[in-house]
Amino acid sequence: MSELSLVAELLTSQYTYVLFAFLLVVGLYMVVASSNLVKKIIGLNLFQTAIFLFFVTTAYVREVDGEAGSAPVIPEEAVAYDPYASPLPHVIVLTAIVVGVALTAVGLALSVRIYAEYGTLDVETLREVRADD
Amino acid sequence: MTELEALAVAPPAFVVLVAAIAAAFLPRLYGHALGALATLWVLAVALFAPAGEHWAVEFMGFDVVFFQVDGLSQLIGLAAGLLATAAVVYAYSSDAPRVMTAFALAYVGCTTGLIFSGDWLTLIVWWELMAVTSTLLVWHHGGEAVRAGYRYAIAHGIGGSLLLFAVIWHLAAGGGLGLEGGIDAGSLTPLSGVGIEATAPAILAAVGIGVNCGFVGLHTWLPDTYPRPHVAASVFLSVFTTKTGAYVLLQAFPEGSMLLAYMGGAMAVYGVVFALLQHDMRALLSYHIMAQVGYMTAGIGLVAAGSSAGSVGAMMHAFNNVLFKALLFMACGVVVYRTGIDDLYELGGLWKKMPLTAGAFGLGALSITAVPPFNGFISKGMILDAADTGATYANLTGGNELVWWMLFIGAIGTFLSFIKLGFYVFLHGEYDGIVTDATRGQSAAMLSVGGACLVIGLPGVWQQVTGVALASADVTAIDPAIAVDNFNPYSTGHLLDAAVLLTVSVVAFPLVRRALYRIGHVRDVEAVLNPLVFYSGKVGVYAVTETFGAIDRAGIRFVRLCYWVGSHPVVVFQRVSRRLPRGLRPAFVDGPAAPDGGQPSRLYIRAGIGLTVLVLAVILTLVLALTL
Amino acid sequence: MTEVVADWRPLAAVLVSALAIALIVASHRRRNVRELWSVLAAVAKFAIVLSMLPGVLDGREYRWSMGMVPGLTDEFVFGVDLALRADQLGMLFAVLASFLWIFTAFYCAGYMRGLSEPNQTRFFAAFAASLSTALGIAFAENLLVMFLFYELLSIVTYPLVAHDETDEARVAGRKYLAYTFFGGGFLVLGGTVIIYWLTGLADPADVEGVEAGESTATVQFGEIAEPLWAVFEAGAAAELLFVVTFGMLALGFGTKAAIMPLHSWLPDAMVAPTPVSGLLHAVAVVKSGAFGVSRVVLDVFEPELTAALDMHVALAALAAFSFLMASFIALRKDNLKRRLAYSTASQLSYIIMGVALLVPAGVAGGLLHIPAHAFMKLTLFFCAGAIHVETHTDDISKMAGIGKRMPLTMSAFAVAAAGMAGIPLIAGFVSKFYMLVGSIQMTGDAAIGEPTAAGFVFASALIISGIMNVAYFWPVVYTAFFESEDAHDAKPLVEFPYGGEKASYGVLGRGGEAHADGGEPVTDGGSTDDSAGQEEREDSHTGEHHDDHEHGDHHEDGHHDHHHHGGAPPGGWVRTSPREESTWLMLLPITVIVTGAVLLGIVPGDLAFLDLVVEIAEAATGGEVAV
Amino acid sequence: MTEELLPGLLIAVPILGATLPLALGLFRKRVGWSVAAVVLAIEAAIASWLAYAIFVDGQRVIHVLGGDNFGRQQTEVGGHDTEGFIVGIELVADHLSGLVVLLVALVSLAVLAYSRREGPRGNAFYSGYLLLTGGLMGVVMTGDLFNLFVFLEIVGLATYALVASGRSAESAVAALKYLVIGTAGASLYLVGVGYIYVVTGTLNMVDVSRVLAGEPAWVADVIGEGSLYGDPLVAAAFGFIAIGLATKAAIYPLHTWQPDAYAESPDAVTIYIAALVSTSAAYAFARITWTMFTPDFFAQSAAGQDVLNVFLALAALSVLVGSVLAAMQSRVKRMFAYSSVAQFGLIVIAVGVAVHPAAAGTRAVEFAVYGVVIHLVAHAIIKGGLFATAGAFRSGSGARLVADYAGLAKRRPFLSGAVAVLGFSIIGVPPTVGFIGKWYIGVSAVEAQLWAVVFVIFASTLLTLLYVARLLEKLYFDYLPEDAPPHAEASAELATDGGRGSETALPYGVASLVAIATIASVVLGFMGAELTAMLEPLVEAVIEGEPEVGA
Repeated sequence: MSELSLVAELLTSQYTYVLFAFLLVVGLYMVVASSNLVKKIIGLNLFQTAIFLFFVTTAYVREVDGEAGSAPVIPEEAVAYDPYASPLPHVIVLTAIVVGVALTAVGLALSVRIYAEYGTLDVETLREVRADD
Repeated sequence: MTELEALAVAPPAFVVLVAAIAAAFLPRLYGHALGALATLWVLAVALFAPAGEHWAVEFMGFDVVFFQVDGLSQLIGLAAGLLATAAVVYAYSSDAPRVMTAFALAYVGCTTGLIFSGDWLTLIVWWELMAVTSTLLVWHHGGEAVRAGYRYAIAHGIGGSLLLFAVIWHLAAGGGLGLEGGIDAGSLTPLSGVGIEATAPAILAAVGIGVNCGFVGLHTWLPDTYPRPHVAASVFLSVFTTKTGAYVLLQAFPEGSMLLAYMGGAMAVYGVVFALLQHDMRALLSYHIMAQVGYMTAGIGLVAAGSSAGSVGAMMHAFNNVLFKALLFMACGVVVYRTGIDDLYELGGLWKKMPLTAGAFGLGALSITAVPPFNGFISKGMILDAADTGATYANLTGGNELVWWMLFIGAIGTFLSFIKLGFYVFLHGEYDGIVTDATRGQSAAMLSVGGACLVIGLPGVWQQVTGVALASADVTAIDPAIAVDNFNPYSTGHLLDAAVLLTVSVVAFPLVRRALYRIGHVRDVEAVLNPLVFYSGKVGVYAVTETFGAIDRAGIRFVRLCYWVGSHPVVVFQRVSRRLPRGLRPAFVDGPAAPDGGQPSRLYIRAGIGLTVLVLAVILTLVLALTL
Repeated sequence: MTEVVADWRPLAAVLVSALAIALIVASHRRRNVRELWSVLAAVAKFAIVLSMLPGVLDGREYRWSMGMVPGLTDEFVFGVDLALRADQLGMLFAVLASFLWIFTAFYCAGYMRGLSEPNQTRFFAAFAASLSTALGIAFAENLLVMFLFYELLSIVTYPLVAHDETDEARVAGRKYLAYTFFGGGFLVLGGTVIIYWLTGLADPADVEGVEAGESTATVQFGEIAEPLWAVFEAGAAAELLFVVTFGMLALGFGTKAAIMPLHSWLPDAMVAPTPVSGLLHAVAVVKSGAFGVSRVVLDVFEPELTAALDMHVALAALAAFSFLMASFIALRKDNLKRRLAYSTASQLSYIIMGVALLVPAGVAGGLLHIPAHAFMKLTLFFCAGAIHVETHTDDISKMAGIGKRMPLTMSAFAVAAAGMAGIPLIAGFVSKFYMLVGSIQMTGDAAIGEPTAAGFVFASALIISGIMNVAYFWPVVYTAFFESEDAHDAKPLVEFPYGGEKASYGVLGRGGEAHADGGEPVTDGGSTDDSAGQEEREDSHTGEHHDDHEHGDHHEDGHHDHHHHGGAPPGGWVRTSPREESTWLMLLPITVIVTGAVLLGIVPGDLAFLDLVVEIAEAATGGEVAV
Repeated sequence: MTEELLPGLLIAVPILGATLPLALGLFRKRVGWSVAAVVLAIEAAIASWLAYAIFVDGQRVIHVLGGDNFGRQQTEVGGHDTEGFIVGIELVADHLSGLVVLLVALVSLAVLAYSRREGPRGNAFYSGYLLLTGGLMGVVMTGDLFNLFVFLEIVGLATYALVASGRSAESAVAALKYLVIGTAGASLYLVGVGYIYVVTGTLNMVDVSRVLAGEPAWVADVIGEGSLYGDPLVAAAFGFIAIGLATKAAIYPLHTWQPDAYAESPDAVTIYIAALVSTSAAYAFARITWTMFTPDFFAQSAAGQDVLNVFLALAALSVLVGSVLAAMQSRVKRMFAYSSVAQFGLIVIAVGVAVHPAAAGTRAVEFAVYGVVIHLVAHAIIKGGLFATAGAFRSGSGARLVADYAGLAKRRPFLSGAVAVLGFSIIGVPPTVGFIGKWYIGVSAVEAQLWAVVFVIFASTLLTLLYVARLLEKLYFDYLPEDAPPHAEASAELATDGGRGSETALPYGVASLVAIATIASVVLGFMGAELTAMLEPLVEAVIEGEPEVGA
C-alpha cells in the first residue's frame, strides 16, 4: 500500500501506538531537558505511563488477515470470540503501575531530602552549590 | 720415562706462568732469579724435548694438542728462551719493578704456550692471552703508556678476533683444528678461482696475523707503543709479539702467497723510510721491527714462488732478529736508562762515556744491517736469494724481481738509519754530563746476546742453525733442502751485495743527513687512522645514544602529558571547551576555573541525569535504526 | 628416550624459598636469624635441584602435577595442566639460579648491612620470592604455567626495584612494571592463547597420541609444534598468524631479556640496590626472559617450524642489532652500573641470537652463554656493589687508582670484564666460540632450510661486539689499576676530545677541594637521602607529576641522576690489603663467583652445564654439536 | 519432591524477613542485625541445599508460582511438544542460576558480617538489605520476562534506599541520579518485553524462545514454516532489553550513575551492590541472550547481529574508557567503581561472543560461557573484597583519596596485602580467579577470531595495571608527610605492627570478609577446571540453543 495510506492506516486503526510513541518521547524530553528534579521525576512517570498504554493496547488481540498475537489460557478456538482482550497485559500493567508509584515515592522522598540539604531542586544551582562546599 | 720426556711433562708455558705469579710476590732478586730459571727451562725444552705431541687433551669439547714440539717450534722456542733469559737479567739490572717483571714473564709464558701449541684452538687461546698480558706490561708503566696501551689493546683485540674468526670459519668449514696445511692454504693467492667462502678465512687470517706482524697500515700500534713503557719492558715487547706473528703466519700459509711477498717488500721499504725519519731511538727501532718482519713475510710469501728457501730464511731471520733486535733495544734502553733522553738528536759522543753499550749497539747494528759475518747476513741473504731464484721467472711474470728490489732498498735504508742512529747517539759531538756505562747485569745480557749474533753468523756455525731451521721448514709443501743445499752465504755474490750496500749507504748518509734532520718528524698513517677510529666511534656512539635518547624523551614527554591530563581533567576540559564556538560552549566554562584539578571543580565534568538519559535515547535510536 | 617420573621435588624446589618468606617475615626483628633463613633456603633449594641433576642428565624427567595433591585434578584451566617438569633445559636454568642465589644471599646480607638500608625484611622476602618464581619458570611444563610464574616474577621483583622509595626508584619501578606487564600480560598471554587456538585447529588424525574427536589444542612444551606444523601444512590458518604469534611470544619474553626496542626499563632499574641489579641481570629476571625465548624457539615452534617461517633469521637479526646498539650506548655511560646494564642488554641478545641460529653449535653456544654470562655479570655487579658500599663511588670517572683501595674486587672485575670481551680461559670465550661456529655453520647448513649468508653477518656482529666490549671495559680496568687520582683520562672517553683529556680530583695536591667532590661518602650519602625525602614530602599530596620531572631529567643522560659523588678521599686512595678491603660477606661471594667464571672457561666440560647444553642442542636440532 | 519448594522459599524468606526488623524494631532497638543474620543464615542454608540438588544430583529445580505447568517436564529434551504455555510464574534454578544464587546468599551473609560494626545501623537499613537480597534472588531465578522486570525494580528500589542511607546529602543526589537513570533503563527493558509479548503472546522465557524458533504448531499455522527471528520487532525487542540491562549493569556510556552511587553510599552498601547488583543485571542479560534469543537468532537475523555488534563495541569501549577513567580518579572508591565499568565490559563482551555468529561451530561458545560465569563470580568476590578494604582504610585510617594511602602498608600490612592480592587478581595475574575468567574470555574471543575484541581484552591487562599499580605504589613505596622518611631501619620495622593511637583496630567482621575474599580469589584460581566442569550442561544448552538448561 502507498505511503499515504500507510500513514492513514496508522492514524486510524493504530493510533494508540502513535500516542504511545508520542507520550514516550515527551516523557524522555522532560527527563532530559527539564533542570528541575521533580519535573524530571514527573517526566519519568509520563514515560512509564506511555509504556503502560502500549501494553494495554497489545492486549487488544484481533485477527488481522491471519496475523495475531495469541492470548494464553484460552486455546486456539477462543480466537473465535474476536475481538478479544487478553487479561494478562492488564495484570502486568497493574503491577507495573504499583512499581511506578513506589519509584515515584522514593524519588520524591529523595528530592525532599535534597531540598532540605541544599535548598534547591534545580540541577544547575545544585551543581554550583555542591561545587562550593 | 726418559729425562727427555721428563722435560716435556712440565710444559714451559706453565712453568713460566707460575714463575710470573711468584715473581709478583717474591722479593725482586728471587723473583727475577726464578724467572730466569723458568725461561732457561723453556730453552732446555726447546733444545732437548723430543719432537711430537706431548699433551693431547680435550678442551671445550674439542680434541686439542696442548703441547707439541716440532722443528719450527723448537727453533722459535730456542730464540724465545734464550732471549727471555737475557731480558730477565737485563730487567733485573735496570731495576724494573717486580710486578712489571711478573707481567713480562706472564707475557713470555703465553708466547711459549703459543710457540708449542699443537692446534689452532690452543694457538688462538695463547694468542689472545699474549695480547692481554702484553697490554698489562705496557700499562704498568703508567702515564702516557696507559692510553697507548689502550690503543694497543684495541688493535690486538681486532687482530685476535679476526684470527679467531678465521680459525672458526676454517673449523666450521670442516678444516678441523690441526695446524698442518694452514688455513685454507693457497686460497689467498689471487685468481685462484675459489669463491669468497673459501677465501674469506684466509683473508681474515692474513689480516688478523698482519696486525701482529705490523703489515703496512696495520702497524700503527708498533711505533706508538714500544717507545713508551719501561726500557726493559720494550725489550720484551720488541721480541715476542711480532716474531710469533711471523711464526703463525708461516703456520697459516705454509704455501705462501705472492700477496704476502709484496706486502713483505712494502713493509721493508715503508719501515726503513719512516725509521730514517724518527727522532726517538726506540721509535726508530720499532719501525725497524716492521721492516725486518717485512723480510720474514716476504720470505714466507715467496714459498708460493716455488722457493721454499724463503720460509727457511724467514724463520732463520726471525730467530736472528729476535737476538739482534732485542740487543739494539737493550743498548738504546741503557742509553735512555742512563741519560733519560729519548731523542737521538739530543745525544752524542756517548761512545767515550759508555763504550760497552756502544760496542753492544755496534754488534746489533752490524747484524741487522747484514754485514758479514753476522747472523743477519746469513738469513737476509737467504731471503734475497729466494726472491732471486731464476726458476720462478716463468710462472711469476717477473713479479718477485719487484720483491727483490723492495727488499734491497729496504736493506739500504736499514744501513742508513743505523748509521744515523749510531752516528748521532755515540759518535757525533760530545756528551757533557756525568753518565756511567751499563750496569753489570745489562752488560752481561747485551754481550751474551751480541756474542750469539756474531757466533751464529760465523761459517760452520750457521749451518747448524740452518739445520734446525730446515727441520722447521718441513711445514712447507716443497722440500727446502733443494733450495738450501746450494745456498752459500759467503759466495762472492752475497759478499758483493753486502759491499755494494755498505758503500752506497756510507756514501749516501752524509748527503741525506741534513735533509733527514730538516724533514724532522713526519706523521705516519696513525695520524689518520687513530682519529678515524676514534671519531667514527664517537659519531657512532653519539648517533645511537642521541637517537635512542630522543625516542625515550618523546615517550617520556607523552607519558607525562597523559599523567598531567589524568591529574587535571578539569583544566584540560575547560581549555578544550574554551576553544569551542560560543554556541557549543558549556555555560560553566566561564565560571570559576580550578586549575589544581581539585575536589570541587571535578563535579563539573560529571555527566548529569539529563545527559545520560539523552545518551540513552541516542543509542536507542541508533539500535532501532539498525533493526529497520 | 626420556622417561617421565612423578616426583614432588620440582614443587619442593619452587616452594622452599616461598616457605623461607614466611620465616623471614616472622623473624624480622632479629636480622641474623632472618638472613640465616635466606641462606638456608638457598642451600636447601640448591640441594633439591642438584639431587635431580644426575637423573636429568640420564634423560629422565621429574614431573609434579596438581593432581598429585589429593582431591585435586591436574587441570588448571580447561585442557591445560598445572604441572612442573624438570627437563634438561629447565635444569640448566634451575641449577644456575639456585647455585648463584646461595652466594647472592651472603652478599645481600653484607651489602644491606654495609649501607644499613631500610625495609630489609621486605627486601629479603621479595628476594626469596623472586627465586621461587624463577625456578617456577625453569620447571614450568607448559606456556600457561610459565606465564603464571613469569607474571609473579614481575610482581615480586617490583618491590626490589622500587626499594629505595625515592622518586627515581618509584619511576623506575613503574617503568619496570609497565614493560614487563606489556611483555607478559599482553604479548605472552596473547601469544599463548593464540597458540592454544591454532593447535586446536589441527586434524586429530595428523597428531599422534590424540584420538579422533579429541581436541588437539595444547600449550605444552614439546607437544605444540606437531599440531602447529600440521595446521601450517594444511594451511588452516594464515602464515601471518604464525609469524605474529611467534613475534608476540619472542618479544614478550624478550622484554625481560631487554631486547632492543624494549630494553629501556633495564638501565633505569639500576636505582635498585646492587644485589638486586645482580639478581635482575645475572640470575633471575633477564635470564628468565632469555630462557623463555629459548623455550619458544626450541620447545614451542621448534626449529623446523621456526625455520619454515624464516623467524630464526629475523630474531637473530634483531638480537644482533640489539647487542651492537647496546654496546654503543654502553661506551658513553659513566655510571658503572648503567654501563653494566647496557652490557647486559647486549650479552642477553647473544643468548637469543645463539639460540635463533638453530644450528647445533649455535644453540649450544647460546644456551651455554646463560650460565657463562650469569657468572661473569654477577661478579661485575658484586664488584660494583662492593665499591659502592666501601667508597660510595658509582662513576667510572671517579675510579682512577681505586685498585689500590680494593685490589681483590677490582682484580675480580678485570677478570670478569675480560670474560665479557671473550678473552680465552674465561667463561665468555667458550660460549662465544660455539656461537661463532654456529653462525658460520648457518651459512652452509641446508638442514635448517635454505643455506643463508646471514650467518656471516651474525658472526661479524659477534666479532665487532667483542671488540666493543674491550673498548668499554678496558678503561675501567686501566683507570682502576694504572692511573692515578690526580692524573687520569677523563671518562667516558668518547665524551672528550681525541687523545683524551687529563682530569684530576686534586685530592693529592689540594686535599681541601675533596669536600667539594663529596669527600666523606657516608655523610654525603645520608644527606642526599634526606634531601630526596624532603622533595618527596613536599609533593606527596600534589600528586604524581613531580615524579615525572624526575622522570624527564632522569633520561637526559647517565651522569646527572646519581646521588653519591664518591671519588677518592683526601690524600688519595688508601692502599688496602685484599683481606681488609671489605667484609667477608661480600668478598667471599665475589671470589667464589669469579672462580666459577674462570672454571667455566678452563674446564667447561667438567661442569654439568656443557653436557646439558650439548644434549639439549642436539635433541632440539637433531644435529651434532661437535664439528 | 521438596526441592521444588526451595526457589520459592529463597525469595519469600528474605522478603518476608524484611518486615521483621521494622516490626520488631517497635519493641527493641538494635534488633535488625540479629534478625537479618538469622534470615540470611537460613537463606544460605537453603541456597546450599539447592546448589547441592543442582550440581551434585544434577536436577533442574522448577517452582511455579500461582499456577501449574501443563506437564512441560514430560516433554523430552528439545522435544517440540509444547502443550500450551505455562500459567503462572516459573522460578528456575538450573546450572546457571544455581551458582549465582549461591553467590548471592554467601555474599549477603559475608557483607552482613562486615556491617556488624561498620555498616549503617538502624533497623530500616536491615529491612532494605533483606529486601534487596530477596529481589536479587528473584532476578536470578525467575523464568518470566515481566517478573524479571518486577524483581529488577525491587532490587532497584532497595538499592536507591540503601544508597541514600549514607550520612552525607551527596548520597541522596547520587541515589536520585541512580533512580532516574535506572528507571529509564528498566522501562526500556519493559518496552522490549512488550514487543516480545506482541510477537509471541507469552512472557515465559522458555516458551518465548520456542515460539521464536517457530517450534509450536500454531506458529506454523500463522506464518507458515520457519522461525520468527526475521521479524524486526524481535530485533527491536532485543535492542530495548539489551539497553535496559546494559544501563543496569553500568556499561559505558550508560554508567554515569554508578560511580556516584558506589562512592557516596555507606561502605557496606557499596560492597554489596558492587558485588551483586550489576552482577544480577549482567546475569539477566546473559540468560536472556543465551537461552531466550539463542545463537540461532543472531545467526539468522541480520538486524539482531548488527545490534549485537553495537553492544560488543559499547562493551569494548567501556573496557578501555572505564579503566582509563579509573586511573584518573583521586578517590579510591570511585576508582574501584570505574574499574567495575571495565570489568562488566569484559563480561558483556563474552556474553556477546558466545552467541556471535563468528563463534558458531567453534569452541568459542563454550569458552565464552565459562568466561562469563566465572568472571561474574570473580568480579563479585574481588570487587567486594576491594571495597571492603577501601571501607576498612576509611574507617581505620580515614583514608579516602589515593594520596591518603601513602605508606599505609607499614601500619596496615594485612589490609595492604589484601589490596595487593585482590588488585593483581583484578589485573588477571595467575593463579587467581581473575585470571581464569580473563583467560576463558580471551580464548573465546580468539577462537571466534574477533581480533579487535581480542586486542581490547589483552590491552585491558595493562589498563587495569594503570590504577592498581598506582594504588600499590602509594601504599608500599610512599610515605605521608608527617611520617619520617623511612630511612632508619628501626622505625620502618616497628611501624609494621603498631599503627598510630588514632587508628582503630580492625573489626573481626571486616577482617573476616577481607580475608575470605582474598583467600577465595586465590583458591578459586586453582579451580578453573572444576568450575568449568560444573557448567557443562549450560554449555550444551547454549550450543544447542536449548532454552531449558540441564533438562
